[in-house]
Amino acid sequence: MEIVLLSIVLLPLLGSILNGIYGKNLSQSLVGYIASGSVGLSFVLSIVAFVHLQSVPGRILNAEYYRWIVSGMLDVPMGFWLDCLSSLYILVITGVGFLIHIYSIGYMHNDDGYSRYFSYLNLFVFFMLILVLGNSYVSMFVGWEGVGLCSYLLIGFWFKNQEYNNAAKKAFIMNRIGDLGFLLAMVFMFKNYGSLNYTDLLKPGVVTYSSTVTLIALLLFLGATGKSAQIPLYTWLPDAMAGPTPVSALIHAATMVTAGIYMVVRSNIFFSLSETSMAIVGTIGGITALWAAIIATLQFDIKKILAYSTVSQLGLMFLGLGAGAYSSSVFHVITHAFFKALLFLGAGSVIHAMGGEQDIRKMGGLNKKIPMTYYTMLIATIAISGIPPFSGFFSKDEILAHVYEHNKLLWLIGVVASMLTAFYMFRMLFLTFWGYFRGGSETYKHLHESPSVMTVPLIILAVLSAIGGLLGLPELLGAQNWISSYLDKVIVMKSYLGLSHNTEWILMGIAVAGALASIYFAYQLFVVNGMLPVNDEKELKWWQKIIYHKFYVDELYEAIVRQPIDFTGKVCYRFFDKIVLDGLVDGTGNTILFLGHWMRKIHIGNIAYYIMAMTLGIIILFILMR
Amino acid sequence: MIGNLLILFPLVGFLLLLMPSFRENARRLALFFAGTEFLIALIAYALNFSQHTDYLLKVDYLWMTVINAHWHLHVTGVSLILALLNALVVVVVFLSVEPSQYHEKPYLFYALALLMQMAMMGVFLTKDAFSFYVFWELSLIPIYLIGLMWGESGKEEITLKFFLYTFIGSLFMLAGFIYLYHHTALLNEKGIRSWDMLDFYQAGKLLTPLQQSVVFWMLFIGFAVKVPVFPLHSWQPDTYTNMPIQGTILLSGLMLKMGLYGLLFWLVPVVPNAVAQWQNLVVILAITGVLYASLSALVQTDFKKLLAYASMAHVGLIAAGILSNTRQGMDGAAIQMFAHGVYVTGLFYVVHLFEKHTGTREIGKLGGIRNLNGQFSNLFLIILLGSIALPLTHGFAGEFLILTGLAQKSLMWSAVAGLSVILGAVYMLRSYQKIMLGDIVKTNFTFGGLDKKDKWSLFLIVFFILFLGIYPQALSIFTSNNISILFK
Amino acid sequence: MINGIPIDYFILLSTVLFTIGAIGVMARRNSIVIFMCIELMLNAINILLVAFSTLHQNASGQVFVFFVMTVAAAEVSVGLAILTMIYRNIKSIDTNLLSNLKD
Amino acid sequence: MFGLSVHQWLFGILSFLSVLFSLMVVFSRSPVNSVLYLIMSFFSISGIYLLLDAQFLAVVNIVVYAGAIMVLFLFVIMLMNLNQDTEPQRTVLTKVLAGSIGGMFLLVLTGLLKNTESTDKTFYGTSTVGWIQSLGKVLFTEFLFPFEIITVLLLAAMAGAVMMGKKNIQ
Amino acid sequence: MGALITILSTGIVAFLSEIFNFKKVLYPLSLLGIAISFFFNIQEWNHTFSWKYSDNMLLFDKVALAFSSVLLLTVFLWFLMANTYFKSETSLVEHTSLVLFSLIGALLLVAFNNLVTLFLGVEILSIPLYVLAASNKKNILSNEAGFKYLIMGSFASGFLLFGIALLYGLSGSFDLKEIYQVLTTDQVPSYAYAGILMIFIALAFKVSIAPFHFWTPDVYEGSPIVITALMSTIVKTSVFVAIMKLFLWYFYPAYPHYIELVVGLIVFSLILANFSALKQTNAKRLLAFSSISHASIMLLLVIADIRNASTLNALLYYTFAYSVASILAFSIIQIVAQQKEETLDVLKGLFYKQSFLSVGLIIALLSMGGIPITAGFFAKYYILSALMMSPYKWMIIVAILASVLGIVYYLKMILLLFEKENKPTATPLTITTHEWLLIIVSIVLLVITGVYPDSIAQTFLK
Repeated sequence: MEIVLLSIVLLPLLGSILNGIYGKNLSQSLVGYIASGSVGLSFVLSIVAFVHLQSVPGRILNAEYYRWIVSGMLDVPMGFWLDCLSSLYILVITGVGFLIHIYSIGYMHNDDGYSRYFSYLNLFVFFMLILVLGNSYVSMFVGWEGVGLCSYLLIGFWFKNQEYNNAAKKAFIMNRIGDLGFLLAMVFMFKNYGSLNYTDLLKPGVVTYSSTVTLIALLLFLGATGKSAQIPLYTWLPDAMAGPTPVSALIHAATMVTAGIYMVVRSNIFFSLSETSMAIVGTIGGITALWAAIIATLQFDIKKILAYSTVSQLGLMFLGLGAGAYSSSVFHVITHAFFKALLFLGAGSVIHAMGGEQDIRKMGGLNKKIPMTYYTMLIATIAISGIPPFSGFFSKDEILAHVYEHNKLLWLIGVVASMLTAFYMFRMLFLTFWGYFRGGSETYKHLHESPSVMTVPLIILAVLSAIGGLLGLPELLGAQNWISSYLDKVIVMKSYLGLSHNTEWILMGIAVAGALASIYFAYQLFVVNGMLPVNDEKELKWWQKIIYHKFYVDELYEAIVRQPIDFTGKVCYRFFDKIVLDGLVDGTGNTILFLGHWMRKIHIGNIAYYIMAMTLGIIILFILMR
Repeated sequence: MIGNLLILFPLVGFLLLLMPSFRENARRLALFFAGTEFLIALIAYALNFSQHTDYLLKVDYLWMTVINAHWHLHVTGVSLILALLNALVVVVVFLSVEPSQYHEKPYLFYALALLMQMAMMGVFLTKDAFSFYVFWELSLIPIYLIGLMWGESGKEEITLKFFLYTFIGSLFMLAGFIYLYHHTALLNEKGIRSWDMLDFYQAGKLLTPLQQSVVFWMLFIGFAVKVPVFPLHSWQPDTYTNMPIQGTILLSGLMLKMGLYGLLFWLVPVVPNAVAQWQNLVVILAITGVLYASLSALVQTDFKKLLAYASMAHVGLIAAGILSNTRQGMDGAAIQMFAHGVYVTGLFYVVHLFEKHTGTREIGKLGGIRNLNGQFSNLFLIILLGSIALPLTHGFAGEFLILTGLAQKSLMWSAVAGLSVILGAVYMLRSYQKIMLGDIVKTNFTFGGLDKKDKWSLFLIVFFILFLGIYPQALSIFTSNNISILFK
Repeated sequence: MINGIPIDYFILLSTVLFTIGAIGVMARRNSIVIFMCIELMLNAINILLVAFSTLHQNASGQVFVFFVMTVAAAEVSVGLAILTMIYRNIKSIDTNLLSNLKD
Repeated sequence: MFGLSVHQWLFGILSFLSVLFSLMVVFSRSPVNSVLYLIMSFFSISGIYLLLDAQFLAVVNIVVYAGAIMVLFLFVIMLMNLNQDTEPQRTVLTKVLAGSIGGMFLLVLTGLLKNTESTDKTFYGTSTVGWIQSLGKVLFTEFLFPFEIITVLLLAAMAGAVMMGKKNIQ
Repeated sequence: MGALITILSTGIVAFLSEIFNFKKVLYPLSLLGIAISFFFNIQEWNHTFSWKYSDNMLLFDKVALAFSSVLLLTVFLWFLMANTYFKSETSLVEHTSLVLFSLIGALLLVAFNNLVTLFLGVEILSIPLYVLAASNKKNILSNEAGFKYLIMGSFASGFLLFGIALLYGLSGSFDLKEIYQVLTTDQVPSYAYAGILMIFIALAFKVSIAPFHFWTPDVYEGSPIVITALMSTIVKTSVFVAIMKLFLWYFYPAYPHYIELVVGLIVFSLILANFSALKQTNAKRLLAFSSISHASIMLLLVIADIRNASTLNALLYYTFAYSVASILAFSIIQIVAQQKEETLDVLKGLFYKQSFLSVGLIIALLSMGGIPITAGFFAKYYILSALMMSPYKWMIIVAILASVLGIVYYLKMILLLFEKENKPTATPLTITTHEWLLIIVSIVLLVITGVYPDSIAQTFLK
């Protein structure tokens, strides 16, 4: 089995290296085959591994290959850890990844950096697999930083545009801030528990409550906020839409951004031990969910809307984590991977059809022209809005139920965020596909459905979005919640839903009713009234302006972080280095030279004075002699 | 045996290159010597795997009877690693030389570089304080002359400052060593003094706290200037910028390792109590230096100078790791020394290529090179990522261990030092973006394919960065054993 | 005490003469006079030597005076030779003119 | 007279004279006068030698110093035609400086040499050590080596004088 | 003693060569004489432990033999250096004999055991040098140098004599052993200490310790460069042996009375010399200040207060390293200056014209600066090591700072070598065989003894 796990991870790397080095000389189709094939093969092997895992006692498979970092007590192996959590994740990563690779063949067709693109994308899959499969926190960190790197590379894929490069850099640096948190968490973990390996840490009784648990949990969570775009480190994600759309689908929707959830679930013991950290995780998640949803309502870039939606959904997942609903959050990760990947791919299809246009103000009435895209996206939109029986409903409902049990206020926030989600998603859908076409006639002529290499993945994902909820049908409906029981082994302190069935029904009802109401509201506004996002921001009311400008967070960060740092740099270099230190050093030198000049001048050449000086010296010596 | 070879081989090269008859083929001869030296270093590395070859790795003769100084070399542990680095970097340095450089007496550059290699080999390999000092000081002369002869304008003052700084430091170090040397008489009944490293370790522990403090500061100043540790760094950026690029590589890739090596083996184990006493101060100084240099790097416009500050930030972290006097900190520092040597060589090599192809290294004047040469930009990116300690590159293991080590003493230290992780990414990516990315700037430079030698040098560096990132044990099995002795 | 004269007096006399010689060296510009003053200083010491010699009833002090005299003679001959040469070159032996070597 | 012995009287007078003439050496404006005063001073010093029973030295002092060296001085002065009545003098400041430094020097030195504590050692009567026999004995036994080696000094002086005096001929 | 006699005979023979017309063989003869003396030294070293001569006037023990060998070596190198100078010099005979006579004085100073021999040694050493300093007869600067040296030297001799007289007054003898005996007794009158101090002042004058150094820069600058080289080497070596002998051994009972003054003098001297040297423009003047600084550093051995073989070893090593480096530096400057004024500018761009010379100069200067692997380093090491044991440990800081300042002006000279010259001088530099030999031998000596100091530093065993 070790070989299988290794192959799962290394196949994408192999594809990446092949494409990276020889890609320029290979034909485009071969490049595409290599890239997709390697991930596809990985997917098949993942299924094999998944199946095999079911027969392993304890459902944990630890494959160690070699000792990686060794120092004193610290002994980090390079190895993989297949358990219930990671087995689910690798399926999602390789599965969804495979579909997106296929899609990309069509989407990136004839791009200059075709092979480079696939090389990066494969590299991403490789790092993502390391992230989830690593058998220690350090290995997880490898993947963690690696996916950050790939995200950087892919966001800045079209590197001629410095805007894109800025976005890429921003993503990387914000991730790095989070990574530092992760790094410090590991460092403290080692200091307190003497190991970073899952084999040691996940043994029951090793991690016990101490004052640093909260600190470790919060630092881990800092890492998660970076990777999963939570307040305060979320601003990179909307900017990250600069990359090719399949990238947004894979990295910034389906997989990488959910690494934070993976990490929290993996470290659930730390979080469960600390009430404070749980509260903070939940609160941050809730606020992010609402915050991003509000911003999304006034965006007009189709990908930005989806990006804020992703932030909001991730917030929802953290809200669930904060309530201890680990398995529910993972459930939502999976369903979200389906429908959000679908949404992005659909959006990509739209953009593809529009010839690169992303502004929904210039779209409209596209359902006739690109029906396949429309229908698949409709399914995804319904799924994300939480309408039963589509997948999103079940996962979201489970989270909200847990939150309700913990904190009514956060629940309210979650519900409002869900309603807003339904609103802005349908706003997007209506504005894009319904109504009449608002773009130029040239574009209109050009409109066409995407090739089948792009639509087939859409269809597959649409099916998954629709039926994905089956993985975790709630007990309320008489089914056994498969995913929750499957993940039981991973979670140390389980939280069972203690709500009565009535309450659950009511909550479910509220959520569905809210979503439907929002959809209706959106319908009224954008279909019936035919309202359009304004072109001129002067027409906005003041509160709309604030939302439109994303609460001025970017500007705030610029003013309170970047500029002070640059200023400090200038003080260090221009003032301290150049003036103070150099001044001290040069000043010493100049003083000595000055004294030297003066002392030199006492050799005036006249013998009488020389002898006087000598005699004076002798006199002084005589006086001083004892 | 091997140690002697490692030291004498460059010396022979140095002497041969000074002969008029070899001057025509200086480059080939120098490369031959550097290459063979690298092979010898590799052989030494291979020999370390066996227990039975120790006699080949160890040399111990009485050198100066009058002060009982020994010629005591042992090619093992950290010494081995640094010897390997030394051999590697000099090969790359020689490869990097362009025919247009060193137009006045190119043979002399090779000769001086070989002399410097020899001196640094001595510093890294010797276990005898006296010869350590001799080699330490000796290494200063060639690099000083290189800077003096081929530096950029203003070289006179800058090289003078550099020389004086390090010279003052090393004199203090010498004083500290002599002090310890006199106290080794207490170790045996006959009162025989010794310069041996292990004797120093014992003698240091016999000193009173005050004496230890004095020795500590004397040695610390000596090493800290070389590293350099804030605030003794003001020679460094100018010197790095002013040197010809090969000199910069020798300085940053190798010479400052001498300071770190000194801290690691000639300071912390010698006066551990004084280290404990002053640890707060010196570690905070080192960490301040990390932040300070990172921040200063942010505002640089000259890429070489930026790298100078970046290098200072990185070595500040290594110094902090060593001074933390923890197992992880020291292990990490040992690995990171090699890593830093490799990637800093790569980075300065890249600067060299900028100058070679475009004639400038001002960040503002460069741009869009990625459009012109994708392979080069990928190699540059990997080296750059190595420098910001991305996992699976060589920089990570060391930096991670250093932070772990720092955390053993104070969580705050590692947290603050960790900020460099972010700042490093900021200034590196910023400059990468400005230089390599974006559209082609409208200046009339071209950046065609790399020369074969440049390409292979960069490949070599990238190979080390990746290989040692994936398998750092290749170094740490040796360093770790070496350092574990200090904790017994 | 030599025949009722305390040895201190000889020392004092010697010191006074020595000092006068030294003052002469410092205060005069004429090189020849400076030489003379140096001779005076040497003679002052000779007094001291002879006095001690008599006090200790030891002849070596007086023998030493011979050597001092010889040395003085040698110095004078060399010195005057140099002075003559200087005079040949600049037609003067004023020490103020002999101060070209300076910083 | 005044309770002082002949020796003491003579010492006082001779000391006074030697100091006086020495001062004249320094203060006289003409170098020729200085030479003459110096010779006078040497005579008084020779007197002191006689007082100390160092007859041989007293004679040698006159013969060598006053007779030979001083004549050399005179020759040179005449050669250089320096027998003007006045010659350029140092500035008053320099003189004052020289005088005060000399005064301080004297003060400090006398202070140091004051309590010689050698009063326990006394000598009365006629000393024979200064006689030519005893001097010769010491000179040719104990001081034979210096006596021989001093020839080198004289040789050197001679060579030096020759070199200085020689004309530059190739 | 054999050396002394040989040199004496050589000197006299040299003096007679003009009369008997064998001037042609004078130069080889002198070299031969020095070589034979060296040979005698080795002979005597192997045979006996110490020979006393002439009723304790001289003591040719191992110390004297070792240091006289250094002196002989220095003068031998000096003769190699002076070959060019001799060719253009008319009074070759006088020069040769004066140098040899001066060497006799130096030999007396390393072997004296009596204040008489000390005095005679100092004078025999100095008087020929007075003449030699003035030997460039047409040059008023040279005349002035000789004159200044003479006046100030005689002035200092006055103090030496005064001191000797006072010590004689104390003990009734010039024999150092007896003086030592008297000094060990309780009631030593204060004038004895004054006498000791005066002797110290006179000797400090000879080795030019500030504030008795004023003659040094002027005389060094004015004299012909070969003479400067001679002055800066043999005088320092021989007088330092005298200082060591007197102030660490024979006058040791009075040690507490003068040691603090010595400390003060050293500090003052180091500061003055090094500071003044920084902005010099004349090479000889710069080396003059450098020599002052070196003398002060050597004087540190006195305050280190270690009265055993290691001090002697240290001094031997230091004088050797310093002498060889000095001769090397001076000879290179002589070649480069080509009989013109020795401003530092002549060194400009030398490296690109004549790299061999500049390598020699660099090694000489680095040795003076105390950089390994040159001999100068070990010399400095010895001093620091000795200080470490002394009660004046804080002087280490002073010594270090002085070293640093010292290296500044040596480096400034080195800097000049690499400075690009605007207008290359037309005349190419010619190096004679003698100079080649001298430079190579000196470099080899400096490096070999630097790498393998045992060769010298083990001369005196316990």
